[in-house]
Amino acid sequence: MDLWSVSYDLTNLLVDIVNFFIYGLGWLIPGSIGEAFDSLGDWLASPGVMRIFTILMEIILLIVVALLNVVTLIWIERKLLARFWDFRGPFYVGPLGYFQNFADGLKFFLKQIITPIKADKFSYFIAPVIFIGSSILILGTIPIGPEFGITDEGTPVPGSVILAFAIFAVAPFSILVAGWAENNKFTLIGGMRSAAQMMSYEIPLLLSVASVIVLAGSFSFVDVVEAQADMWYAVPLFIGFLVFLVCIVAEVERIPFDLPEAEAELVEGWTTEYSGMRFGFFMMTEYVRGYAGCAIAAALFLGGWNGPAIIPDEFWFLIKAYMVFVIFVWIRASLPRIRTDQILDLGWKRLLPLAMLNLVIAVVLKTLGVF
Amino acid sequence: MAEMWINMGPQHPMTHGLWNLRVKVDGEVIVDAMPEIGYLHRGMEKIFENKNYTQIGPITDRLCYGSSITWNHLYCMTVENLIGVEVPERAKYIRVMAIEIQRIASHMMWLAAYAADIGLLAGFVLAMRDREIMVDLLQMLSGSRLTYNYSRIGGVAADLPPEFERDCLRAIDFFEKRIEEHETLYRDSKIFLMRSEGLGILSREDAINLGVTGPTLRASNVKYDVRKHNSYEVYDEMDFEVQCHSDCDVYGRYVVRMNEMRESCNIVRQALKKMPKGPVRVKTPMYAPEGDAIGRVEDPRGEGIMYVIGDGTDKPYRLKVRSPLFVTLSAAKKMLVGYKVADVVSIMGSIDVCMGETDK
Amino acid sequence: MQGKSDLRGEETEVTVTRRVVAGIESRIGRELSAKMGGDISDLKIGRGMVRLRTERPSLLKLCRLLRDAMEFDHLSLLSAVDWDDRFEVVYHIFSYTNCCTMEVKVSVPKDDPRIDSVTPLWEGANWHEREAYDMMGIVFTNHPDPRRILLPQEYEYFPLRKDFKMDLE
Amino acid sequence: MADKICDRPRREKVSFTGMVLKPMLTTLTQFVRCSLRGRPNTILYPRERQVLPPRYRGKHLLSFTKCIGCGQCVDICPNDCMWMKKIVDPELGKIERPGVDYARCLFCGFCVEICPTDALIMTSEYELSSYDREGMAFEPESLRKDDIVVHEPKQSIKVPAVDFDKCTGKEQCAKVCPVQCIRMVDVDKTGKRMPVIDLTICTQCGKCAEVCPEKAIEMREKLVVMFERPLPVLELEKCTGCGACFRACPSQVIYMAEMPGTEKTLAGGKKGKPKKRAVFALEKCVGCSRCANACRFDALSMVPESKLTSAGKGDAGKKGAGKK
Repeated sequence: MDLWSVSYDLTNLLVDIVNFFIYGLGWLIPGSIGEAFDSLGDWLASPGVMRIFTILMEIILLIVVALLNVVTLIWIERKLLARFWDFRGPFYVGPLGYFQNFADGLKFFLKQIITPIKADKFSYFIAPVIFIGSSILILGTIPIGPEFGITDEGTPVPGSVILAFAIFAVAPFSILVAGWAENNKFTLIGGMRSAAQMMSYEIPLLLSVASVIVLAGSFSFVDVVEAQADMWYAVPLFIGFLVFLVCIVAEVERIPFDLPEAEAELVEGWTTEYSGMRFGFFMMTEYVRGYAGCAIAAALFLGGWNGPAIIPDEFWFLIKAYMVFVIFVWIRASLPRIRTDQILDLGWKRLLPLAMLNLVIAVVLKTLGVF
Repeated sequence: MAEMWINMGPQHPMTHGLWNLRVKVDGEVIVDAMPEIGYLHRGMEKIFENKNYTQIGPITDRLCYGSSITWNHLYCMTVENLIGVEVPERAKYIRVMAIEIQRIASHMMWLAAYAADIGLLAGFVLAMRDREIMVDLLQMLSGSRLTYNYSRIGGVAADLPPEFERDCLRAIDFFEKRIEEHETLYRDSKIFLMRSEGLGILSREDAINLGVTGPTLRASNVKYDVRKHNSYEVYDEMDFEVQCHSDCDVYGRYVVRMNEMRESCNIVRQALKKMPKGPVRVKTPMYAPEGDAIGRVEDPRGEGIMYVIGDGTDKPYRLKVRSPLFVTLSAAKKMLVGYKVADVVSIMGSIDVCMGETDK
Repeated sequence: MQGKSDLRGEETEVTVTRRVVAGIESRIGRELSAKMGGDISDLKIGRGMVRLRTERPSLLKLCRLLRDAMEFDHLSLLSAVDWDDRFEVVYHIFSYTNCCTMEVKVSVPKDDPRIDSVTPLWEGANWHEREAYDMMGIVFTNHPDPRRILLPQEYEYFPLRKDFKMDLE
Repeated sequence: MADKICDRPRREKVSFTGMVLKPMLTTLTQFVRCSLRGRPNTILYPRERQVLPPRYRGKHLLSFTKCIGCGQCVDICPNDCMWMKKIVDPELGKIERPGVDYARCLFCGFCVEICPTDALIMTSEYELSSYDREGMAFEPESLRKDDIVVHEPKQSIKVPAVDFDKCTGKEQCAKVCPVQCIRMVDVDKTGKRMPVIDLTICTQCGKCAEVCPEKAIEMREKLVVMFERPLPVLELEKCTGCGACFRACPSQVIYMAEMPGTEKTLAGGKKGKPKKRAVFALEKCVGCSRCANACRFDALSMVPESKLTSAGKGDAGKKGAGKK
């Protein structure tokens, strides 16, 4: 049972239900209008349209599953942080406090949304849309299992790795826009920092990804994962894996690289003036990006869904992604935040050479024919 | 980017209270700084002039919520100097012990606040947790968790509760182990060193001239501690070392405070060991004589002084409070200029800001 | 001591503050009366303190002498007192070298509440003087930043003066 | 900022990753410890409660039977959060008892410390919130608990207390007192010599109580309050003998003694009642200054104990005390 057939069946069911009414109307209404209804129903059921709807349905299913994972990740982070810091974490809402995140989301919905008078209204409104939209779009590109990804009649999306990182790179733009539009010095500094940080960490990140692609010889997640059936890329490309982890932490703005929103100095940085659910979406989007980063790390370096067939492939993938996330939480639980110039230093002077070295290793390995 | 003024405060997580640090930045580099205070001004000195000597006691607790026993004790000591009362020996030891426990709690609170400033949330939570050990001791001793109101003019409110000595020693031993654990989060963390070394340098001459006191002064290479060099109560019978550091930077202040906590543990142990039996309080007259007196103590944040003038009635004619941070904050510009905006939190966090005593 | 926090392990050269000198207070007192002569009065010595009283014109001269020649390097407290007929500014100056406190009292008449600022000598006096102005209305001439510090800039009263009554319900 | 660079050599560089692992190890040990012990540090507040020490200063409890209504707790309160309420109680009659306004209370514990009868204690109850300010003001009835348990009772001494209604001036007590803390003093114009007991000398031996033929002296328990309180001093010239102070006194310190020789001759040639004056058994006094407040003729003034000691003892002391 793969995602394509499930979504095809679902879409088929939906189209049947809709067509039942449309044909009914066509039967009830005589004349040319009724015929128009009939032809509408025929159009809906035609293979081309069905294909598009099926792909949409796939995206919706994939994103729903991914968002459920995101919520679970937030819960895991809260529980783990609590244990790292010797307290309990969410406790009251639901079993072991699992539904605490939903309660918090509900609270965000109830809060007033305030727009600062001097804010640039259009950019203020559009920045979160770009940020959230682009981040959720990443989720659609990552397949969770061999058959649980977006496919076109069983053919996976070509170049999904490139697509995922292209979308990843949209965020600095929206953050800069948000920081500028809020018309506040703190947000402006936060936006600037964020843009500088993300841009400088894109390069080592993409270089380390490039080494994986060199070894796998494909831009598709499915192919990359299939290529790791024998050995995870984290083993030969260990340096690249470390660089990738550090860069992903910086990309998703988590401690110790969360200085764009350093709450102690910049009062949550570029999100300062956003309130209510807009802020809530920002917060959630951070975790969406966190999940995306972990999932990509699992797919590119940790062998994706390859594993003993005790449990389904999808679970192997999720377990690996969660383990990466646990490392993120652990880092967050024990390290302070570093400074802007230091983070740029680190990115340009340490990580970039390491990423280059890693690329060289990958090329050498590929040339020697090991992979 | 052009130069611009940034208001860090009054509502800013860095301030730990209510004050406004205006910094002028050129890009991310600070070129000027101007601290502005007064948001928490409660007119303490005017209130003191309108209450009698007994009633002032609990109000002095509110001078600094972080180390209320110290201020309460300073007030009592000053008034005792004024009316010339000799405190019973046991009360002196109990006071020294309570002050040192309070010093540990206060430094722990500083550690927590500072860790939160630099984004080390583990440090915040764990330091607050271990501060509880000391707060529980003080609660056992005085019956309150924050504003203890334990010193009285002429002694302390009550003798040690039963089994306090055992619990206290146990807690101190436990706490010393915990300090080591805390140190690994800071001393052994490269990122913490990146955030603290070479920042907020206040040279020895500047520190003395600006009137900075306490751990900040000692981290600026001046080995001066009121407890040692201008001893009060029974500190001259205690064996402890004045902690200082020659780095003059944020890291030096961190080292001084951590080592002071260890010294405080030693002092508590010694005080418990040497404590004689006897009464803990003497009856003191309601009316103070004419004249003036000063009391000088080592607050966890610096040198606390009270200057009291009595006019023969039961109310002080004038009670002036010298709060250490009031002066230390005025040195903010010297410490900040030349560093980055991101360092403001680290530098200002390192002087342990408490607005209660600053604004009075 | 074990587990010392300083990893560096180098012996740092730290200046030790105290040079215990017996009878330092009386020596300072003698020296002062020799150098200042009639400018100081009410010289009292005791409890590690030297107390004296001086007049407005000779304040700066005395302070300069204290700081430069006698190593009184820390102005620890500056308080203003409102007496019936006069204001009084009390300086507590401390010496890190010999651990001795100097208490200097200066009277300021009520109709002309001005006094020289000592901020050029001890920068630590800056905020103390601003507070004294804020609370008592004593004007410190040559002060670098003579604004109110705790109260709003446009506030009209000087609340610690005795004629400012507290409204006790 | 060249002048800000410390000339000490910096510590040698340590690699980034090497210095990151140690704090991570610390948090990991914390994680393992917390998970294995299974009991994190937090208290789940509404379900679990902190164990508070017996000294905890929370809500007050007031014993109506022990309280004498002297109002010293109201006097000493630094924040004016207490007041005396006049109550008519079915058992105790007309009484005054203090109430506490917890919206203002500092929880400093002075009221408990000054209470001369241990009638007021502080419990470890701390959930005092209410929906409005009025709900925070606790009337004395809501603080009432007559059988309170005092955790740390104040130190008490047995003092000889004179009952002037019974005393006939036989001077046995003064003779038997081993430390001569009892002096017989002429009470002006009453024709009576009354014993004045100096508590600073008294050793609480109780011989005076044994020897007294009228049983006018009894050993009463007096709690030691460490706050100094003022004592009343009478100016006889201003006293009219109205008895307002006698009625105001919560501690039976004041007795109205008749002064022979001051009878007014009534119209019918009969002698009227003699004038009365107040006499004070100061050893029972708690220093609440209710008498001074009740006196409408400014005859009573409150003088602090320390000043009184230097001037002599009591009103009788003023007029040639110690001559015997």
